Amino acid sequence: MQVNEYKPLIVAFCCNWCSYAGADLAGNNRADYPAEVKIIRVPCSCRVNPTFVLKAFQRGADGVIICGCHPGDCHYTSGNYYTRRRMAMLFSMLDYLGIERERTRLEWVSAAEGAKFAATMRDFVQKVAALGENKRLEDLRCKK
Amino acid sequence: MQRIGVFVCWCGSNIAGTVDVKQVAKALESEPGVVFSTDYQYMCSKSGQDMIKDAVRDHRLTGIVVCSCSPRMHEATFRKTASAAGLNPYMVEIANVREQCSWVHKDIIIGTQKAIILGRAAVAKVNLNAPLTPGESPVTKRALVIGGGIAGIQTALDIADAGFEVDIVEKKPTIGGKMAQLDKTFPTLDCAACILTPKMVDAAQHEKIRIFSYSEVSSVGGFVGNFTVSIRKKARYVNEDICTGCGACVDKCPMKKVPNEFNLGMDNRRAIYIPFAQAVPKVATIDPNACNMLKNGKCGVCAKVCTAGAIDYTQKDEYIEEKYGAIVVATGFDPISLDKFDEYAYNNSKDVITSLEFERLTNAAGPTQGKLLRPSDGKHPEKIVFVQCVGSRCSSCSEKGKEYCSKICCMYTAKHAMLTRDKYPDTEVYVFYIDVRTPGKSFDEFYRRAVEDYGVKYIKGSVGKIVPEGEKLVVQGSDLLNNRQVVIDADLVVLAAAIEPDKSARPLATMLTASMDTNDFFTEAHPKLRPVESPTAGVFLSGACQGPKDIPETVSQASAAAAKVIGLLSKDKLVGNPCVASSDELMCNGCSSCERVCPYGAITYEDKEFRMPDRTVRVRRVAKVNPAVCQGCGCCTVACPSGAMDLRGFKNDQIMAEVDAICK
Amino acid sequence: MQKITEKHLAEKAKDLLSQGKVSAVLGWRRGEFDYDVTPALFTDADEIENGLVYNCFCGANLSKYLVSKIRAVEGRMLVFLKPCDTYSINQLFTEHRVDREKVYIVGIPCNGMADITKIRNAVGEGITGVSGDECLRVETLYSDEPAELCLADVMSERCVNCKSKKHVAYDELLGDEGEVLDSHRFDEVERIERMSPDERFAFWQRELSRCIRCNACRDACPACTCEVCVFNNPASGVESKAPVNEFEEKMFHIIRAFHVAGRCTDCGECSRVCPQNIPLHLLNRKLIKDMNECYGEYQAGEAVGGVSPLTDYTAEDGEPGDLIRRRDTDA
Amino acid sequence: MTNYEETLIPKLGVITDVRIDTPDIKTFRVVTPEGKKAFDHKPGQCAMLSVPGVGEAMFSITSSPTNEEYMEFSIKKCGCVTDWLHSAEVGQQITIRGPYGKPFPVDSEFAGHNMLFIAGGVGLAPLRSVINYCRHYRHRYGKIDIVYGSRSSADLLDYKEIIEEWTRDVDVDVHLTVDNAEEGWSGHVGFVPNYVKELGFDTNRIAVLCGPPIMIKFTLDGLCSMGFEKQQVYTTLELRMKCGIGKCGRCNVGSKYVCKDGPVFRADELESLPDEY
Amino acid sequence: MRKCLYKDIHKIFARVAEKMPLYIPAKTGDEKAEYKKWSEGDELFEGLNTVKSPKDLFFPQSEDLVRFKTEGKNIEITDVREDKGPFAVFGVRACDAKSFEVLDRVFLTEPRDSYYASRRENATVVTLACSRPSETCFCKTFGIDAGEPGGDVSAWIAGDDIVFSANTEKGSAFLDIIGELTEECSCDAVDREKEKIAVIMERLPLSDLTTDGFGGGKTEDLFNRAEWAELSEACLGCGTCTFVCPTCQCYDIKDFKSGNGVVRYRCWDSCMYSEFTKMAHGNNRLTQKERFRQRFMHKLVYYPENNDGLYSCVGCGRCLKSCPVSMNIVKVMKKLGGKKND
Repeated sequence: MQVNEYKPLIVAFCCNWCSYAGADLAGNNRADYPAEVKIIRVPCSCRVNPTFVLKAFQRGADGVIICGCHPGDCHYTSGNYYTRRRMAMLFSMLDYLGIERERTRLEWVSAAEGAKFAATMRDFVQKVAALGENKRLEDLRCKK
Repeated sequence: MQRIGVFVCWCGSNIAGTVDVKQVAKALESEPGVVFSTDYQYMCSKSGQDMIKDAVRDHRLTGIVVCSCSPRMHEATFRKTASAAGLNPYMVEIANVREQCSWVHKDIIIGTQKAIILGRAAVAKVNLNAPLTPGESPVTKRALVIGGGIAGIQTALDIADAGFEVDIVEKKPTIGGKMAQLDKTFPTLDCAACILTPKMVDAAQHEKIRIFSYSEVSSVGGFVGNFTVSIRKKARYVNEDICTGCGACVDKCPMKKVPNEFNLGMDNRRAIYIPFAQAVPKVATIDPNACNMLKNGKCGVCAKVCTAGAIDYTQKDEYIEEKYGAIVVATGFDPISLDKFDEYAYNNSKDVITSLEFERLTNAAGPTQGKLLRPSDGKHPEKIVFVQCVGSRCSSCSEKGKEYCSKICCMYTAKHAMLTRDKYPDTEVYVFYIDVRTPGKSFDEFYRRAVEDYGVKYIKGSVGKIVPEGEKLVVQGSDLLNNRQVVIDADLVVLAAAIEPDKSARPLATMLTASMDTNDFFTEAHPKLRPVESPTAGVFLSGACQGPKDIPETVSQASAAAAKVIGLLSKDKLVGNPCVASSDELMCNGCSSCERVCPYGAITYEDKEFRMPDRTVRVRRVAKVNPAVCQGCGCCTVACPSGAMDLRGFKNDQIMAEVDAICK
Repeated sequence: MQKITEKHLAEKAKDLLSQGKVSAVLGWRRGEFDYDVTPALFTDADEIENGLVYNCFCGANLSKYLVSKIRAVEGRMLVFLKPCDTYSINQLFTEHRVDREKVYIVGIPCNGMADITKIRNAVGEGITGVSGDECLRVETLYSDEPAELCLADVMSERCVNCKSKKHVAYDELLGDEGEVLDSHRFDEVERIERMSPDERFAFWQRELSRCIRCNACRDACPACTCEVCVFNNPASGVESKAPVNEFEEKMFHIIRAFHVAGRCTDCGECSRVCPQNIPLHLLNRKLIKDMNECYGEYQAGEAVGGVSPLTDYTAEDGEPGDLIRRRDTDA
Repeated sequence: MTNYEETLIPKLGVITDVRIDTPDIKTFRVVTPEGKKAFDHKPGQCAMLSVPGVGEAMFSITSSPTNEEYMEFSIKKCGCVTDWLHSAEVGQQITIRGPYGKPFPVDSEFAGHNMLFIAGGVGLAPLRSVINYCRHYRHRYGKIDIVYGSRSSADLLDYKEIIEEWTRDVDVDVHLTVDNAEEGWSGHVGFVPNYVKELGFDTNRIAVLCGPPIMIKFTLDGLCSMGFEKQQVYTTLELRMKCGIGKCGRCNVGSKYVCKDGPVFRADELESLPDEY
Repeated sequence: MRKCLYKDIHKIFARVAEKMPLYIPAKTGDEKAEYKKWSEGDELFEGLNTVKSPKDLFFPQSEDLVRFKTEGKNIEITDVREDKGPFAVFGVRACDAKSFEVLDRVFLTEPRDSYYASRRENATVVTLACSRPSETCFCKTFGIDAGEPGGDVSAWIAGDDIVFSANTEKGSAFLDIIGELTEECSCDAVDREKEKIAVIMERLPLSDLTTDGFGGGKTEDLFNRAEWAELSEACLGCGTCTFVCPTCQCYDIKDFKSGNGVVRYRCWDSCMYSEFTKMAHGNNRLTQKERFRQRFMHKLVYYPENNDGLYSCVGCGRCLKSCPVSMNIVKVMKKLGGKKND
């Protein structure tokens, strides 16, 4: 990576059972991923309200990623299926409003996929960094 | 406003190595609500915990933030600490600065910065935490064991011996599972039937055990301590209570050409059958796909010969609903299908068999009464080639097999080879192997005996192709140690097929809301510390459904699962998870969105009277959450348009406060 | 086909009132000018005779009023509903917001509603009279001759792309049963989808920056019947009163679109009432279109008990990325 | 423009003392960071206290203007700002602006008269300022009677000051009451309006009422039946206020703005307002 | 008086904009208009008036009042006021010009609102007479003459010309700025235009609307009238009327936590909103009827009572055009006006 590359702020919502555990496993395996990623633990990806995503952007996040159990593996049976529909609609709506689609992502990461977690985060950070600062969904009051 | 204490753990050098813990503690000191902040080498140690307790007392703390390892590791520990200090345990939040910070970031400046942010988020959350009190629910003191193999039997026996009622649900007409099909067991070579069948009988006769054979679980509701399970007793067209297992019907059944699944199709059974002599329950079962009477109403011989009058062609599937406090999954394994392995000619030649088929061929109760005869022509094979790792340890890109090691193949192949040489010393026996894995008590000695005492020829290398040529099977392989190609004209080839979870496991997992790994093995709650529990409370794992296992391992895990179940059932009340959804009825529209998405049916509605500020009374439909049923996923909170539904412990404002703190 | 006029409505209303079948009538009241019609509750025949009006300015969807007004009325309330309004009422029944038993729905035909802004644009200020139905005669202060306008030319956008002339809920119908139409209501959404992200951003920036946060869209929306709106609730974290900046403008409209997603019947009230003519329905339609494409056709309010795609799922649903990518390949 | 004073921009205040008065009322002492009083005020006036990020709220200044050192606010816990203040500790900075509202006419209408103060619960807070003012300039007023009641003795505000100072004053009669009988309470038991009637004051005095709306209503009725004219009775109103200067429109009732024209109203003034308070 | 060709108006704009920011009613999409800072290419709206009134220029929909930073127990207060300097607004109609007086009486009475005051002092208001009032206009009811629009500079479009006349010192300074683009002229054309306007004013459908029955002291007559129920029954409780109204000035003060501090800002509020008067313990206006009544009572009774009979309505007609359910002050005045309490 280049030295002067933009350091984006990434908020990652991870479900407690799979993705948060996956992130833990990434740690256990000492897998390297950018420190720009800050994880918020939620019981299930379906706990993530579209409002949280918007709030994160308002507060200055440059990218928001939501991670949950693979479809079919939800600890609560079906939560991630709802997440998938909700986020599909939200992301599409943001895209419709002309907000860069690379700033939002939904990924399925199981508790066993520490490597995938790290790789996903590396990729996401890189893509968001390439976009630079979030200008289209920012609240100037929250800028320093 | 809270009075928050922040405790930054060094975790030895695990955290302190890449995070400046002093700086983190210092930085968090000025966060809103924080009145105390410190660091320590091992917060989870007794002295670390004492430090927290002292601080709670000295600084009148109302909330605690521990910057340490993953909450999945020590959240419970610190909640207990808080509890011991007189704080509500849910006033504790963990900032994961080890797994998600110090272990993944190398630079101390970056790591420290991130640790501060994570700590800040935890502080922001604790500021909005409210004391939570878990609800209590009674425990139904009865367990369900799904699967009647050795794992299920052992678990059931242990639970029953502790004095709790146990039901075993077995989909086959008899319990016994795979072990019942085996001949001898490694490494002691005692006969499988001799050690298994007494246990089967024990189970059948145990006053606390009920066996639902030829039955399947059709639905599971409820939650730990209070499961409601619907069991489908498949129609066997024989009244179990009356049938004496005399076998007269079997003898007279004219439908003789039904492949016998117990012998893996190597011989035939009748349309009415008892799987094997020691079957439990020893009652006949009519195969509806084979029986003429059931298919087209012509025959009825069995009914005529049954003196007990047990035959009932009108029998229907029966659904039984039972309540359980705990459920043990013991669904076991199956060898994989070898359809995709054309190179081994399994589907082209009858003399290419699987190891399980080999077990039946050498079993005295098998199709050949224990004589080792070629399935194709019934001749004694003179040259036998065993091929290991068929479908095991495949590369991840291979679509045919499994990535994992099936664990038991090395040992049973050694057993087969040894037994063959023992019984038929003139038979040449070759084993193709990648590695021979023998980590078990007396395992390696066993393998060496096969090589050294019995002259089994082990060839390190894989088999590229097996070509049937006339009566022979030309096995083309490589000998890696001697670096040459080998061609063996074999009479019989035995494939050590990989094992995989039983096909019924996946739908069952869905019913149980228990998670599975990518190979459909059930996931344990913790790979090391909670290996016999599923992450779903009240669901336990026994045997090969969790991963490949041999018999001794299976039995020990079965007993371990039983111990966990006994522990659970011996409680009178269960303390629930207080992090459940709750609806603010003043804001609830009663629109039913939440109810629709709740996977547990935890939400119901009631008409409630509201006294309006203008003194009128208005009746409105509002949602109510059953906290004992709610598992706390939070799906309803997003479905709710008005925001009336919120999730305790993960409230909207808490999550948003975390977002704010992270983005600050 | 019999032409249904306000006389028929008045007759029906008086009839049902006198029979005691209903105790109040929800309709539209004549205003100061021909075009400023106000929703109103009538309880006696004289009021109906003098006040009840039905013309091409009766755009207001009366179903929302039932949520609050019905409480004040003993017995059943008659409500006149145009075809698109019946979808809204069905959705309210589905969500238990209105008790079916307390409503007596009289379905009335609709030829499309006129948009006074379009008329004003055509004839200028000073409109003193508008009459006619298919062809409108518009009298103004500044012209001696009344202007003649074709209703089709000044019809509100939602009516130009009318999705249905069919009443999906009624106790009684005045006039004939209509049909669901093959509308082009998604054309505009598609046009925006085809724009580049920069163009889309500029488009919405231009539109939404005019928002004055008067909340008319919310308060007129028949799907927005929350006991406490999140924007009024300090605990929701999104409470706000003013379009303080570009972010707040977007936030409000995105969240609102989401809250009604799967519940919005596309009645178009939001755009009708917007004093700034922001095409808010294009946000809702986008969601409807996406849901239709991804999860199968669904029309909220088509029947009582319909299941919103967002409270449903299948294991085979596509991933969010697929949806956006697919549109790129389409475009 | 910055050379204008702007009342909406608050001053800094520091909480220098927190006194727990009752289970849900605390009294806060506030000074500027320099240790002075933030501004001068008159009895009955209010100040806007705020906690940035939490909100701003109007409170009556309970200390007397005669106190030159600090201001005090007795605050009942109800709502965001008050919840926050109740958890605040000594040394906490807050913001303060004021004084707002019309004070009690202590130097005009009240001067030379006998005074009857009637308070219920936290309603003593606004009256404390004027009571202490009257006590300070004792010679300017006639006889002073104070009727004060609360749910229980634990809910009596400023109990220590009442007992140790007010009751010891010559020519000040304090009549305390609690709603329900309780152990250890030897004083009067009963509701304030009834107690006022029982005490049977003559009408040669000015009455000042403060308390919950229901108490005010019944006490006012009681006073009228005792022969008091509405012009003799003063009370204070509590409404939602934001700006404190009669501009934001929130506390507008009739042609009055409670924050600017009130919160002190004479009963006859109140009567002329539409019934919306 | 000075004039120039109306078609050259953009030259005037360009000239003024060189000296100070200039706001004009500019066309937005959909034939609507809003006050906008003029820049090259922006065209003057040819229609009557903007959706939102120009009060925005003095009392913006939202503005920051003060900022705070907190650390530990300490608070830092930052005054964020800044003097943006003089500006001009062109094209203000007579009604809106009058509305400034209504607002002034609120914001400039002690304690004066420095945010508003500064903008008022900095502004040069150039009004424009209404050649073609709308059917919704009723400024005459409140004694406003659309032909005599007031402000610092009055302007008329007379024939092909636009004619300017300064009313104040600031106005004269404005005319100096555009001096060389204009020429001195007599008031004949303007007088003719005024006559024309006067004729039209008489013909307006609402020209007979009166304030009889309203004004200070009428609270008792009007407050408990039964008609309020019917008048308010369709009211959705949105804030459209309030936000388009040139004289509505209710506001809310809110704190926004930005993550790196607190911004205290004020924004328009509406007495039509259910939570406007909501307190921790209740609400003194529980129903929409009460809120609806408050708005009109304030405009027609309470405000004039406190302000020498000046009504807080200028008859601009915006609420007539914008209300989603066509409920408005005219309907209220017609229903309740001139009648006694029964």
